[in-house]
Amino acid sequence: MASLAPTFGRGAMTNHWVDIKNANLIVVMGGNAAEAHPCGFKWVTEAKAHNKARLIVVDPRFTRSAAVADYYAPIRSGSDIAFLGGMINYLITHDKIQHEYVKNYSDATFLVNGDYDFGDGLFSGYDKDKRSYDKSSWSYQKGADGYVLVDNTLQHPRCVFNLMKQHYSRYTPEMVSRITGTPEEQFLHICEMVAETAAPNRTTTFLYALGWTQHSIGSQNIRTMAMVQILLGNMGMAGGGVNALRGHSNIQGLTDLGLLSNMLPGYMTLAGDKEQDFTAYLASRTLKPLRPGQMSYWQNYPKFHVSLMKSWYGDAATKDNNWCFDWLPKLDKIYDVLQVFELMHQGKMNGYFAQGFNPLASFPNKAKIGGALAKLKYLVVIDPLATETSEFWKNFGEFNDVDPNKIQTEVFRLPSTCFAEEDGSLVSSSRVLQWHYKGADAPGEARGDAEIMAGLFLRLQGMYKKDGGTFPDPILNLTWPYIIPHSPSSEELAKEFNGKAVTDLTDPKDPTKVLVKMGEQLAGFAQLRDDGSTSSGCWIFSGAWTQAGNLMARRDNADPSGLGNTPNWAFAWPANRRIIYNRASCDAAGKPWDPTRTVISWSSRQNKWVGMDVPDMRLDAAPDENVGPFIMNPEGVARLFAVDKMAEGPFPEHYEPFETPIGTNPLHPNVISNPAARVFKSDMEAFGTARDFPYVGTTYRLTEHFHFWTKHARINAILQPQQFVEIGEDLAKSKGIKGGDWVKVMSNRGYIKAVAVVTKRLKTLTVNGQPVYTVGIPIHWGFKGLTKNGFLANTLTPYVGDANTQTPEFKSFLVNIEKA
Amino acid sequence: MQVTRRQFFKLCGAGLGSSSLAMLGFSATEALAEIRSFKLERATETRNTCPYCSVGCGILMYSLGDKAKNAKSTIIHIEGDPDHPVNRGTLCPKGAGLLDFVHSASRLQYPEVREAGTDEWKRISWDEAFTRIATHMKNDRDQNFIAKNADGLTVNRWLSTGFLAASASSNESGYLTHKIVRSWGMLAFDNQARV
Amino acid sequence: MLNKTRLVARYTAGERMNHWFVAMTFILLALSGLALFHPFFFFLTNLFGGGPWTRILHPFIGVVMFVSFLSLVVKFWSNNFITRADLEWQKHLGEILANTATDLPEVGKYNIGQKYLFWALVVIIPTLVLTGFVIWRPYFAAFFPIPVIRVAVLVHSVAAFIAISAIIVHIYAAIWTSGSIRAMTRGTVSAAWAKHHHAAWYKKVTEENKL
Amino acid sequence: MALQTLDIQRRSATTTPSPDVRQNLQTIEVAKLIDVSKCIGCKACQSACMEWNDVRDEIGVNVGVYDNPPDLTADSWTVMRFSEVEVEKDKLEWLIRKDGCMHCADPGCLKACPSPGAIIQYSNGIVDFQEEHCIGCGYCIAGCPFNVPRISKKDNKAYKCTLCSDRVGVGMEPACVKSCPTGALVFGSKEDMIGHATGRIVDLKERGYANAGLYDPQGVGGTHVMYVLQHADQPELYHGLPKNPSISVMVSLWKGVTKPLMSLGLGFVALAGFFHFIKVGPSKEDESEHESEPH
Repeated sequence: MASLAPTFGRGAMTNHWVDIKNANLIVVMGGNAAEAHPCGFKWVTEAKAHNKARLIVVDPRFTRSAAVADYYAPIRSGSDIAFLGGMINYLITHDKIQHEYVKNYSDATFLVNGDYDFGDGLFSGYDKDKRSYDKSSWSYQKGADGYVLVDNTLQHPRCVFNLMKQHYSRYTPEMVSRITGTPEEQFLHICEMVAETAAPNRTTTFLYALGWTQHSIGSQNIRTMAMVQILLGNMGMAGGGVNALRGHSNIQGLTDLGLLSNMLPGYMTLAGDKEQDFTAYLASRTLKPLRPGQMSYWQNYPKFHVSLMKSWYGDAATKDNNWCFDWLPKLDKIYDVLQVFELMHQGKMNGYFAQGFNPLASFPNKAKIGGALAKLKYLVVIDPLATETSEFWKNFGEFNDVDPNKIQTEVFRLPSTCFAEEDGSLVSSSRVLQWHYKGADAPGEARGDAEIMAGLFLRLQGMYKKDGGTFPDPILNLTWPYIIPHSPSSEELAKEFNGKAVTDLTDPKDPTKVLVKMGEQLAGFAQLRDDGSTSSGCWIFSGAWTQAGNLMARRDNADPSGLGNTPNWAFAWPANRRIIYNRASCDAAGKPWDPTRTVISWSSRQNKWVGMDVPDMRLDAAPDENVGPFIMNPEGVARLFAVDKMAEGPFPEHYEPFETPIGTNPLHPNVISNPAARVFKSDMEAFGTARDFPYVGTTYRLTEHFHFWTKHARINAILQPQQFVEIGEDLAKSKGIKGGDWVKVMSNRGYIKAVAVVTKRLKTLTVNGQPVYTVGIPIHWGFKGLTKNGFLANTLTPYVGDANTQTPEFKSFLVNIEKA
Repeated sequence: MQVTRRQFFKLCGAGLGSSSLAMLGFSATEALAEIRSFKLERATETRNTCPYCSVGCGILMYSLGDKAKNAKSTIIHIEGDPDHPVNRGTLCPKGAGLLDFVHSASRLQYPEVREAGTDEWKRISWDEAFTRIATHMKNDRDQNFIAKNADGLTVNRWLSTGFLAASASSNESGYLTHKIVRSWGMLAFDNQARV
Repeated sequence: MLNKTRLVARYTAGERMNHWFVAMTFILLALSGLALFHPFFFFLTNLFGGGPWTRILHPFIGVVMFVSFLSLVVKFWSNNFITRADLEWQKHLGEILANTATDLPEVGKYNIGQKYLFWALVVIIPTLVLTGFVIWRPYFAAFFPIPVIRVAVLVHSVAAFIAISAIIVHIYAAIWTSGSIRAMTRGTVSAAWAKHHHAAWYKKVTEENKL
Repeated sequence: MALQTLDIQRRSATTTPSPDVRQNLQTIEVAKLIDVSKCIGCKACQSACMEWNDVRDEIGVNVGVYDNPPDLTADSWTVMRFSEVEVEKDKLEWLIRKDGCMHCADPGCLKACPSPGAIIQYSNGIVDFQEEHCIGCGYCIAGCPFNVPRISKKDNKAYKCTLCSDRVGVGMEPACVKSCPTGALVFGSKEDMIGHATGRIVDLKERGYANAGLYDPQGVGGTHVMYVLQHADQPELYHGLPKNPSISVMVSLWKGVTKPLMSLGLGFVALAGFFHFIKVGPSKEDESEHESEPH
């Protein structure tokens, strides 16, 4: 979600599943919602049936989503920025933008640093050796008062709007068609349909998923679309927004809780090596407003951070020891999975834990992953199922051709419970925390993940207590207030991340008045303090378990507004808001752009914001105060110009996949692929070229399966029993392949064999004057489970990641195919 | 054999008699049309959330037994929760097949270890598993923990062991995992959000 | 009166056993077939151990009957060619049925009615077997398209109707014609019977005996 | 109003009427409406069907298409049929039809079935197989105009969709309908379903499907499973959905006229013999013939 935060301030789906029904136009691009999220896609069909909405699907394949679309256009995998950049150009040149919205709620009027430049595929400040940018020129011009300079007339040549206009003027319909392979008239038809929703009372919503993220330019794919949504004035609107359809059931929750190399809960970040000074650490994250009067909510960072440290280290965290700041590890670089497996492959790691995760199947270049695991001293797999990773050392013939005797890794496999056997909450893509209950005991000796973690922790802690060892302080002092120490309950943990008053909280205006008594649950993150008097393990989840009880377990599905908001169903972060940035659903004067879809509005009678949703705005911020709707951004508005938030440039630019079928970039042949993408030297050598591997390979999911789990479930194994690849009729004909034949698909990293599905749904595209064929590779098979044994599809995929998220490029690489 | 008129009558009579007998005596029991009995009648209903994708569909799990002390629950059926505002009772092919995940033959039952260089799993106790894993960890951490970097700055990190967290586990498990993993000083820490 | 008890051999023991084997299997087939044909007869499935057993047994019995029927056909083939005299005899059918016929043409081993029965069965029984295979589950039906199966069931039932009707006539004729049944039970008929009903045949066998 | 009533309307191989006093205005016919234009082919219905009915087909192979299992079986009572067609040139459509029992008002299977009570039609329109009465003859397969029933290899009994009669019987919707994520499956009174379909057809026509329409074939008296088709004029596009299905003439002849006529015919032949005997007595050789017997 490292693309939405740089634009809007928060990295999450802005609206929610049911809200999709309010849209006028739905664009499914960079995803296949019908296939991957059928029950969420229901709200697309509802919008069509009850709101006369139109559905557009743009995808390299005619997908299950396309099967029910009003309009489908093909696109070459990995060329979405060209398509969407062309759309930005269309909207600007045809004057199909929501002017009031853009002027008031985006940085279009902001003036950009005079040194910022773009030419021949590179932005200013590029360092070729480091493959990264010095981003100092990617900034705004500031006045003497410290605020950014703006030009409300949009005439200034250095204002964001004009720079953007200039940047995308190169993305003409001809150029778009040349790069994407989408026929020009189809591209223009889609632009026309999208442009209609620039009207204040019309909305488009975009549904996307891994089809955009799994590219070396994944984050920028999404940002381009986010920019389109700003120009159309669709953010904050019911039926609008940017709907990032997350994959796993709690991937949103684990991201919110910061289970990532460089993160802390609630989107706080770990310090780097150089951030030795706690005050400076806080100051750099306590963002001051860039325009007068803006909320810039990260101004509260110290409150969130200190409360977190009180949660973790309790009494040991004091003002004097900077709330245990030194106990947190410092980053010299990001240890994302590609980096970690690179180190592991180099033999620089000894141990690894895979908790409910199947890295052998999930990360690119299976051969490298397997080789890396074989260099570990110990591997611990915690899972309800027998995964491929847990048996990476075992020989499964062609599917996993290894010699167990040569693999010296000690592998532990710990059985965990599944959903049905535990209580707890999951965060849906809509940011809703939903509580669930245990229905039966786990089989055999399986234990819950929390119990397993507690068991491991206590055993290690015991060893440090007994024998001492290196830097035991954080281990010995970690708060452990759980009634049954070896088995913390979900209730206790949920209360802990919500937060409580460590001491009596008194009203700052009247110290005699106690707002929250010591030990009581907090009502929300607004009560957090930076003086150690509150604790909260994840500030954005604060409000989930208050004195009133477990709000995540609420089951009132009443929908008073008819817009599907159900405010009393479970609990949505932040602060139970269902549509974030909803202040932007009103004009500058606080009146809804579309009164028939009023989310909130300014009530001059009550002098506050009122509506069906929790206003994403200070309640008493009158419209004439000009408080921007994007409260997390210090600008108060959404960023068309991402300043220094993105690795490869403030405006998205089309770069080719690292394995490109056309071998050039029509926009700038000197800079073909993402100059800042995460790629290691040894992996660079493993890239193939179009000469040997002429076809575009793309991996994806099928609706019958969920990753590598459901092949263990009999019903799903029946529904899609055997590995296959999809090819178009032209390619099949030229290779003499018929449906049902066995084929071999090869990349520079390995091969798989599968049954061929020959289809009309994969059309040959003309890209840069040459035909481009796509080979579709569903991922769900492996050598464990009930489905017929198959190859892990990541045998083929390249080891290269997005520059911001390090998400691997699973969607676009080069392969060859032959009859097996 | 010659059949006279009288004999003929007898023969016919016997034929009729035997067939009527069959109709009366040997006739198959004419069971009434009966539909399959409704299998959830007294099953216990538990509310849960589908563990697959992030639509977060509400599900109803039905288990055998009424949670009385001597009854052992087993999930016998799972279907969509009609009260849930997002899925409104519907489920996708994965959710509708959840029962077969719960009861998958691949479910792990007890801790196991595969010793270095061998070709088989060996069952071990939880206690042995925790001790052996914690010993590995402590050895690695004690040896490779970096308290200060080359420039002498305090960094307190442990890089030689990594952790991948499960993004299908609950917030509570996830939160505890994060709390524990950071207390160890780990940075090689990730979840499915990246892929 | 000795004359009256003088006997003429009509069927060998082998022929008789073969005939009764076919007869028994036919009865079983008729009963089980009817059971599956009309609900009125469904009770007959009880004779075979219920519906599924009836369904299982019927086609196997059919195959057995077909094989033994073939052997009978071989044995009786040459005596069943229709002759000019048979056609002449046929003209008197009304009188024959009314028991008033006199001065009939001499009949060989079989009269034309018996020959009709023979040829009818020669056509119908293979038809039943062929169509039976088409509808035989679970072994063969799956190899045929459904429209073919539909034709087969119809033809099978019509053919069975003809066959059963013909056999009823056959049985009745045997009962009606006094002295006939012993031909198949004992293998012999009275000389008088033979002379009356099958004069040509009688002459032939008596001449052979004289030699 | 007894939507869920499982009173028997018709019973296979049964010549007398079923209990009939409740067959009046109180009974509502039910119907499942399958809106092909909303179907994404996700197979949730297949999954839910297997799960609810406790049937699991073999784990098969891929035969070069998305359809899996590739055909209906005794364990797969519903399957998705995927068809890639171009009705208009260069406008690809992926038509996905949920196949399974249509629950005909005039069921060919029931007509063909020789075993009393093995096939039941309830007054709400559901046609249900009662496997304990099934003898495994497969006549239902010959009788069905839609090629739906399948004989199990395990027990030689015929199986097909029950429209979840066990759920409908307690007032619930069928499992497939409940699961359908996009609402392509809807269940209710047949009247309501026709009304719902009418609205869908208006929407489809407005989206350019001039020939959108309802598939409720009258050749089988209408069905209790109906389709909304984008191209109702060409049902064959949907993996060979028959255009004007009806019970085959062969089956009608077989189970129609021949059944009573031939039964009567056999009775007639037997009776004719009987009365012939009564009238003329046995045919005997003359005494004279004995006497003239040469010695």
